[in-house]
Amino acid sequence: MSYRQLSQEERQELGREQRSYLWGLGLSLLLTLLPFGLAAFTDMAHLTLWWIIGACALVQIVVHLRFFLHITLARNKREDLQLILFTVLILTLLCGGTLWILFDLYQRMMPNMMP
Amino acid sequence: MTVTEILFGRLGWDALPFWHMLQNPTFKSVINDLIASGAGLMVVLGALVVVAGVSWLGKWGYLWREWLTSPDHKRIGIMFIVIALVMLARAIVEAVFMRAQQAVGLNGGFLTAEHFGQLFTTHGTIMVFFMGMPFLTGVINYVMPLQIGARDLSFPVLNLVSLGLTAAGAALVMVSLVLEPFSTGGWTGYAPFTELSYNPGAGVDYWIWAVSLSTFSSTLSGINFAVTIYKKRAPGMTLFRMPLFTWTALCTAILMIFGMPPLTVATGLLALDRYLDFHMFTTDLGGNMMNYVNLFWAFGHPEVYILILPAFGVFSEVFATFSGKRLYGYTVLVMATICIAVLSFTVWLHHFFTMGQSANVNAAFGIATMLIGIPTGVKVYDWMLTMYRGRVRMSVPMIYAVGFILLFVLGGMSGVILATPSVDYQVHNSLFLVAHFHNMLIPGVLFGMLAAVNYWFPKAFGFRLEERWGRRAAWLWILGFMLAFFPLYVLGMMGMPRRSVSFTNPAYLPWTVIAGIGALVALAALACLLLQLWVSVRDRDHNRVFAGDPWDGRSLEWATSAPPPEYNFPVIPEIYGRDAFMLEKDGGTPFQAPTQYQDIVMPANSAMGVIIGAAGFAAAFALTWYMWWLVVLSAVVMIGAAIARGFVRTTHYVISADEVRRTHEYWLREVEATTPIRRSQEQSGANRGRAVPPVEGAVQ
Amino acid sequence: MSRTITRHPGLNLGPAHDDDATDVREELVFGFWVFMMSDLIIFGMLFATYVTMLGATAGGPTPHDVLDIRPAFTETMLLLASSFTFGMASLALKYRQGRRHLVGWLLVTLVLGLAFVGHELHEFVSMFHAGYVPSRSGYLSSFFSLVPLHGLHVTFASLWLIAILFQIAVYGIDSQVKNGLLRLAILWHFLDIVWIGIFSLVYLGGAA
Amino acid sequence: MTAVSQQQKHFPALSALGACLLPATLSGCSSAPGFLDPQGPIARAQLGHFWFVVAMLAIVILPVLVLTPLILWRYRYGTSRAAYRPKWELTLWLDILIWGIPILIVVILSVVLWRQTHQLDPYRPLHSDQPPLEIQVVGYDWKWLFIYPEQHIATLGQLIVPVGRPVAFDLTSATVLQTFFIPALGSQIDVMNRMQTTLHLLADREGEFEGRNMQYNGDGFHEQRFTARAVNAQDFARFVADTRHEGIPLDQHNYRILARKGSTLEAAKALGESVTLPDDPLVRFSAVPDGLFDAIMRDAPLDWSELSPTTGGSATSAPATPHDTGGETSNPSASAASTTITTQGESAS
Ligand code: HEA
Ligand code: HEA
Ligand code: CUA
Ligand SMILES: [Cu+2]
Repeated sequence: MSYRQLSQEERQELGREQRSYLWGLGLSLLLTLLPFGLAAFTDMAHLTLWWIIGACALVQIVVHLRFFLHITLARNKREDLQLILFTVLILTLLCGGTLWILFDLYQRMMPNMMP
Repeated sequence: MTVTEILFGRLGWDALPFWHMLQNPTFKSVINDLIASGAGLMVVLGALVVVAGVSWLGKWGYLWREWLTSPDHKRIGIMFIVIALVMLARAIVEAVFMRAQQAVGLNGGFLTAEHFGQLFTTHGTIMVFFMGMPFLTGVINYVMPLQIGARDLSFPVLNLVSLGLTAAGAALVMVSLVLEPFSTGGWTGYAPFTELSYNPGAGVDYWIWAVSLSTFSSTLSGINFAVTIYKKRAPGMTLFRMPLFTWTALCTAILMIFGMPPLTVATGLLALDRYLDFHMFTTDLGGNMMNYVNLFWAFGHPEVYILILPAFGVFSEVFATFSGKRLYGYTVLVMATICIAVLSFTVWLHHFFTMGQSANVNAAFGIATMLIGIPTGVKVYDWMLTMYRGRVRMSVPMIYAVGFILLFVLGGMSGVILATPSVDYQVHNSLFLVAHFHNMLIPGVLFGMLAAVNYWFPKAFGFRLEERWGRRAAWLWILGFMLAFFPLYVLGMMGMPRRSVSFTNPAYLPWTVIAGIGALVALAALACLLLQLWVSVRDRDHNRVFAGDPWDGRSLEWATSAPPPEYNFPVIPEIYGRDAFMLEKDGGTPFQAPTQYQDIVMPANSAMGVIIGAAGFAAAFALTWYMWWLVVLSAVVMIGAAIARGFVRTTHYVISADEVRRTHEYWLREVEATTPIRRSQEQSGANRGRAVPPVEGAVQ
Repeated sequence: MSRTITRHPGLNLGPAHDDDATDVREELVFGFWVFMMSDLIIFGMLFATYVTMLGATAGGPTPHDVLDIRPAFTETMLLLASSFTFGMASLALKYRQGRRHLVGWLLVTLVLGLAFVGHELHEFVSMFHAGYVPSRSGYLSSFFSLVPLHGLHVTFASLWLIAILFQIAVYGIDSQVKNGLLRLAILWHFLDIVWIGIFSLVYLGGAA
Repeated sequence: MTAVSQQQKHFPALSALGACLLPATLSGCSSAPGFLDPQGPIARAQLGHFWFVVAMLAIVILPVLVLTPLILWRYRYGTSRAAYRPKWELTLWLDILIWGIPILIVVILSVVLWRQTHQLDPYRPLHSDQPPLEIQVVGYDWKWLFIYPEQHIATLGQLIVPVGRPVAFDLTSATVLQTFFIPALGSQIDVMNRMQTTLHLLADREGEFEGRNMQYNGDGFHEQRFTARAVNAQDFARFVADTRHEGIPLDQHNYRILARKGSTLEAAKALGESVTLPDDPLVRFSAVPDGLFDAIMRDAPLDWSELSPTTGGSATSAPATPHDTGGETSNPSASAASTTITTQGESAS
């Protein structure tokens, strides 16, 4: 592959895709800096802080999926979105179940393991 | 550290199976060591015979080119099944030993507790990881691409790697017969019993690495199958036109992809505990053994459905074909399969109801478990309705299928009983549980695989299996199973625990004796199977079915020659509906020559499977015995091979259109020359693999 | 030429690139994505395990003692930047901006990745010096089974990147190199996502 | 009268039915009552639930067992009497039926399951007008230690409980995972090192029942049995008094012997006990230090300096001392159905 002159259309598309990556970078930075700043420099109540951290993390994951991995809702016959949703379902079942089971067990037989 | 210690790690003379007998010759130790040495000797002799045989025949080149490095999914499938059969032979012998021990186990018996522990552990581990998994992987490998009209799997070389990893794991288990001991922790390997402080020997490490190799293999196979089914279907083959076996293969693949990781985590963390002094599951310093149990079953339960779903698929094909009728409720069956697959991730706690969690948790998981009974029941009734208003031919696969239905519902019933926490508190860890799962595994998985072999054997090898010995084997199987395992329900209700080498309650004795007899009957069934195989090979010319359609089949795999050419289909077929081949036959257009032949690009041979398999085996063996240099060496080989693979550019070769045409036209001529037969002649020499058109056939 | 049809996760090269290889590429990348999802379950189970082990300090150091969010923040920035530079490399590949461009971005990515690994290693070493070793407690065991596994992934990804750079040196940017890069990109971005989990749940959540 | 009847009233009729269905089995277990011959309300309710599930499932299983052979015969190849519909693949009302009936049954089973699971939760104390007897159970490789904290005694090999009085077990393991189980009385429960599980049982008949570990834990697993003896209140009081006088002290020296790997019998011999019944060894300990159970749970190896060497002194509060009187020798709470089971079991022996 050698350098190739881009058509007008291609150049536009390149610009669009570059902007998309930049958006991803910017949003990710924002979503990292916000919880980090709150955690490092403020004395926020733990519970609120955890909610914020969790929410930012979730949003940032979606940002990465959207801008870096190009997973979109576009309906052009793609199995990967289904696959992700299915994975999320299984992850929720397995992790949620694990947490439920183990913390229930802790409560009943080894309270000192509750963090 | 001496040089031997560096070279051989902790492997010493005491690993030889007869060492204890020499050190401490008591009556029991002599008997047990003789048995163990006999087994070890069999392994060594077996390996020698194979090596000598191949050398004698001068077939090393053939073996290497046509089998070990062949990326052909059909060859790989057959090799998987061969591994499964070899391992099955060992696991059966172990089962018979266990039953023999318990038949005389009142206050003693002939086996030591240690030996018995190794027996149930290897038996369970082999049956699940090295018999069940390779068998179903092999069958899916062989059949699924044919059913969807594909030339091969999506990743043929990865397929070879899967095969290599499974072979490596199987070899590791076999080597543990020569260099002892194996784990005694059961196939579940519960910590903290398997932690270093309670089990310092090499046994648990053998188990960890053998299981890990198998896990990696299955994960990769699962990915391969799923992608193939998603991306390689013939044009027109929509998801809801796929044969049911392919559907079950897809669900199995998904279960493999998502079900194996928890096991990787469980065994991986256990290994970290044992090798690097972690405290994940230890009893001290904050380790939490309950999480091992949790992780193991988060894999373990999906695993049992990995095992059963392909069998369901096989039975679906068998019921439809041998009833001469469409599958009743195709869509519903598909939905039920998907339901089962998803639900199987919601029930794993039912394996440890007695751990002490609160009633809410137990009840929730108990109810989730019972829910699985609904789609399973629907499948059972759909199979019955498939026979209803059909014309049922009781051929061998059908005998297995009927035996399956009748016995499986009983196992399902005991499953639902176990799913009831308040009752499970009484029968957990008893022989009732052992009866339950053999009741699922033998009539379900094993009968399914046997039916599959009888059903697709002619496709793979070009001749039918002999029918009479097959029937005998099938009936003996059903009888032997009932004799061997129904008594265990009673014993379990009487409180007899599983994994118990002997017992003191004389009331158990009659039942254990009956169960022992049952195991012997099963052994006789095995003998019949071997005879069937022998007679079939002997009379193979009499039973050739080159035309490829001996059972009046419905799906695409019957539309090609038996055995199929390596590219499966000269031209990728166009699909217009469900039961694709039957549609063609209905329309009177099977066996068409295409207007134009094209060059076919096929994957080239690759040694990756052999290399990764060998290095994987070496790494696992070295880890087990602490030979660190070999661990490093094999890791380097594996990484190096992977990198080197990236530099290979000749990954394909081309079969010319001419050659394809020649082969295909020859087959078409042969088909033309074959007299079509009615189903009444199915078992006679007249069956050369061509069926009379359905309309005529229906008239009987 | 209109917008590329997306056939698989990650960047799609689109019809401007050779060849009959598109179907193969779609399969390869999709397969790799499935593999990532399987890997994700491994990480998921380790995350869940980590949470259940928060209380298992056995009288030893607590999460609060162990975790320092400042080095973790640096690592986060390194990884995020590398994700972006890999994205630039992918675009260079897609729009055929020439070998120099592509290799340049890839090298930057590699350096960032290696810096991440180095930084993390340094952090572990200082933890070891402070006596925070996995054998100290169940909690530390679970930490050291989760975080270094991610680091190990990054190490392997870097190795793979080096291998691809050598392939480019030998074969130029041929079809197989492209296939490799598309998959590696997915791995790289995926590891970034896992790191978001680690940074948020382990570091930020634990230090709070 | 013990008011546990709440738990026994479930499905007595089904229990009776079961007893008739399985005479062979029952005769088989005459030598020691088990699940099929329950001796307490928990096990009885569990057996009742068992037969209830079997009966409900029979509704969907029997049709399979009966109709499959019929279909096979009626639609066998070569027959011309029955219809042949090779393209028939769906009938709506049939589908409603094969989904509907199993759903209905699962709903019924689920409701009962939910109730029973809560009712029979092993952590749930039993209602009774007598205070429960507390027993602490420790699992070793391959034996069980039973500590009676209020009485400051302990036994190895035999568990002696007063009949008709609820027993509250606290359980732990000094080694790997095990399961504590007395089938005739009810639920098995896991015991784990550093953790404490709880179990409530009650024996409403006098007798000897087998008890054991159900979870494989090594070479001596099959020997990890004990005898559970339900005795009347006088006998129990006598047992406590005798043990206080005649038992050997559970001190550091004896504890170390006890905790070694080995069966009960081996431990008994090593402790210098003369064992009369090798099948049924019993070691009695007096002077069990307070807090021994907690110490076992807390730290391994045991820190004996923390344990006060009490000699049976009543450091504990008064109401917890053993009830020497007021025990019942009869079987006030046995229901009609369970009597049937016993008679069958006994007549067969
Ligand atoms: C697929 C799984 C599978 C299968 C088929 C079997 C088959 C058998 N099993 Fe096994 N078993 C397990 C899985 C399986 N088992 C597991 C998971 C455990 C638990 C281990 C643990 O506790 O950890 C266990 C444990 C177990 C125990 C220990 C019980 C205990 O804990 O006390 C016993 C005891 O007797 C036993 C017996 C048998 C017997 C007699 C058979 C017989 O049915 C075997 C006879 C089989 C044959 C004779 C095979 C016939 C031949 C063929 C099918 C091949 C021919 C094909 C061609 C030529 C094409 N099994
Ligand atoms: C192929 C293997 C296989 C299959 C298919 C199943 C299927 C089922 N299993 Fe089984 N099971 C095992 C293999 C299998 N199992 C193994 C190996 C173990 C033990 C591992 C070990 O400990 O070593 C085990 C253990 C096991 C336990 C743990 C018990 C314990 O440890 O104490 C439980 C408890 O709930 C259970 C339940 C079930 C249920 C409810 C089903 C259901 O899927 C069954 C569904 C089928 C039916 C119900 C019958 C047909 C349905 C109808 C005719 C319709 C009507 C039905 C209803 C209305 C309910 N199984
Ligand atoms: Cu198990 Cu606590
Ligand atoms: Cu299960």
